[in-house]
Amino acid sequence: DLPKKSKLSNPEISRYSRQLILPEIGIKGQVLLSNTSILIVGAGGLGCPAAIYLAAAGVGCLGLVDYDEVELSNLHRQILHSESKVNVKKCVSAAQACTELNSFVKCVPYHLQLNSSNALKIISQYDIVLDATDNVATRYLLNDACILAGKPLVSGSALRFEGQLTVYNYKGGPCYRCLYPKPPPPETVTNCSDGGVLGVIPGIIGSLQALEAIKIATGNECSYNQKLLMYDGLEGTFRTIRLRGRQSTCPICSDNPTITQLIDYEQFCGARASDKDKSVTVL
Amino acid sequence: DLPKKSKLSNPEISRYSRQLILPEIGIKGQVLLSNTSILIVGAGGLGCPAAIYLAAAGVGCLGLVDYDEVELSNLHRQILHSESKVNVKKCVSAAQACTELNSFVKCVPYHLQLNSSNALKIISQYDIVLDATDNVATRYLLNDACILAGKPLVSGSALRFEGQLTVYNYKGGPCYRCLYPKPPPPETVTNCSDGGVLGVIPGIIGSLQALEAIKIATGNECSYNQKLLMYDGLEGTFRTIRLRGRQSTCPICSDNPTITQLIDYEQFCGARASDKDKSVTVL
Amino acid sequence: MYFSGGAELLFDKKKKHDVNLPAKETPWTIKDLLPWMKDNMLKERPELFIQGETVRPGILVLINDADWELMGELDYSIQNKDKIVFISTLHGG
Amino acid sequence: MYFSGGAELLFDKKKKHDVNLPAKETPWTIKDLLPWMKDNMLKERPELFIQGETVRPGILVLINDADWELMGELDYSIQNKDKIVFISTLHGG
Ligand SMILES: [Zn+2]
Ligand SMILES: [Zn+2]
Repeated sequence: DLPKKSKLSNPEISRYSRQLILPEIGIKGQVLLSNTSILIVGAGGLGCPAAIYLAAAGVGCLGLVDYDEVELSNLHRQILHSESKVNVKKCVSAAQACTELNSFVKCVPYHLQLNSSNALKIISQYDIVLDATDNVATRYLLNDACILAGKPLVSGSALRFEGQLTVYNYKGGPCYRCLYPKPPPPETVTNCSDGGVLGVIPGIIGSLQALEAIKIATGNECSYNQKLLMYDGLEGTFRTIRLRGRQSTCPICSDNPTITQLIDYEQFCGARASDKDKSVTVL
Repeated sequence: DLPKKSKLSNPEISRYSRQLILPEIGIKGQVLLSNTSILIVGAGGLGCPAAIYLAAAGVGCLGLVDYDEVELSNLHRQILHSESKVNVKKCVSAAQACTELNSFVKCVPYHLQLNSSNALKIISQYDIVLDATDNVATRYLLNDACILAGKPLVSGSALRFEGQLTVYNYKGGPCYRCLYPKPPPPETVTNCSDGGVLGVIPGIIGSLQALEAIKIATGNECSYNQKLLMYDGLEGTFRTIRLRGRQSTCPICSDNPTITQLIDYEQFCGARASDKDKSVTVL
Repeated sequence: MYFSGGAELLFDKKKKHDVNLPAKETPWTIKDLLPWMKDNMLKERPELFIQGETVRPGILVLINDADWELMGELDYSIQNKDKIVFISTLHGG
Repeated sequence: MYFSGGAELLFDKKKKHDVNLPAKETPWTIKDLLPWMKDNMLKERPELFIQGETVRPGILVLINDADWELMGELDYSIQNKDKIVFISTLHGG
């Protein structure tokens, strides 16, 4: 746990001066940010821009979860890593880049695969969670863990030229299971390895995730609660969709949940919690 | 001038594999990218994300113009620099970060203020120009130089929680002067030093500038030709505006231009080509 | 009609489709629309789009930029010029 | 009516304004609207918004998401429910 601050030091005031003069942030918002812990799950295409902009903005603590190591084929979109970091743990590489930009931020790398035994323990130490993962099983796991731990989940995803963004479990809004009670058939799920992705698309979505987290942390209204942003980078269209509210039938976030602890998500989804299994995919 | 490539090496194929499988890019698009030179004017809040995503995507040559040195108060938004780079030339710091990510890209730093005597010589060596500057005088200069040199200009801007994006001088579309024949009164111009800016806002706009440049370079349609994207990050709204076409009365891009060489832009705008002069500003 | 997130790959890889539904005595509902799409628009592997009488898990249906859950889901009566969107949820990062 | 890019700072710092124009014998044009805004909405320093009979350089007027140049500029006749936006161009980075 971070020791709570109540004011900013002179070096902080000078560093953050350009955002301190924004009335929507101000000293109060900056102090709130510096007392906020944010967990980013996935230090890849979405996690890299989200992490660096949250570090730049001055959050107190940034947790970075990734079990993977940097590969050359990541560098077209995972901009916190570099050629000299190939084979280095992604969480360590990203944490180092964030610390180099802003040493006021406490960066905590977690070199592990988030699973049903470790998720709650980690998540409960943070105020806001960012879903920057790349597979369905981990998305259900993160959703359920955020419901059980009572944390808002800023969820982003990207594929090809498209991106999506929503905030789950915030101020009475829906959760991932409210929208998707059943997992998609594994043969309909396309990951970035198979479907491809233009690197800057997760760059845009990850940056938007950072912005939503900053707005939540500073007491501003968040824009995508019970709303979904659909972005098509090829057409240059941004569409905001009104989503259903929290569902009374939801197995995890309703008043009478049937799921009260984390389950086996790979079994539930019939798919591995990784984007690396090259199963036959179509969509 | 870059030696023109006609195919990709094996390390390039492996590095860009995730975007090569996109039908809109493919080997053909990647070869086009690697033969494209892009000039980014301004290595600040917009230029940093634009540069790193263009480097990641594999453009052939990336020119980076900035006369300034890194300051601590830049680091809340200029994410290619770092604490150890304070006082280093921004163009050098950004070029170094891009080279570390992708050594296939030839990065050329220009430590100078773009002006009427040097602009055409530099711009004529590039295929696409990104306006990532922070002041009105340089925006008019860049516009005029791109018209005279016949280059598309991907223009981004950001202030407070808002951003704007347009492509000028492309496929018969308008130029900056078609939209804004007269410069704004200096007392109505707010820069980031005075008005403030949340760091991730130029992050989003700069990333979108990189995407437009990639689409132009790869022969895909660009989305903001004769259109303006208005982004409000506080409200989470993206609005696309249809703009006027090229104006027959435009002093620089019409068939009978009255301006045929670069002028004195500080005098034309009544303002310095820098965001550092702390004149009284209101809007 | 508009497809995105990959759902367009089942429909000639085209995102935008202008569709004129044939005249019918009772109003067209989404419940009627889905089998009609299966017969008239889907060329192959309909199970990747429709399962039973509804869309497969992981596809979200939007009616005029609102989640169909807000509009009555399968029972929604389609109006002239309605914009119906089928998006496949993305999971990559 | 909607203000952005900083133009809202002259109008009570509010971006969105619902405006009912008083009845008038001839149709309201933008040319009529600007002086009406100056008298009824602008509290101070009108020269930062209006110069002569038009908006000051650096403000773009949009009518239903289109540049007013496409709509007839000052001569455009305002319709009921038109969405008129005044944006101040941003120059920062
Ligand atoms: Zn739920
Ligand atoms: Zn022009």
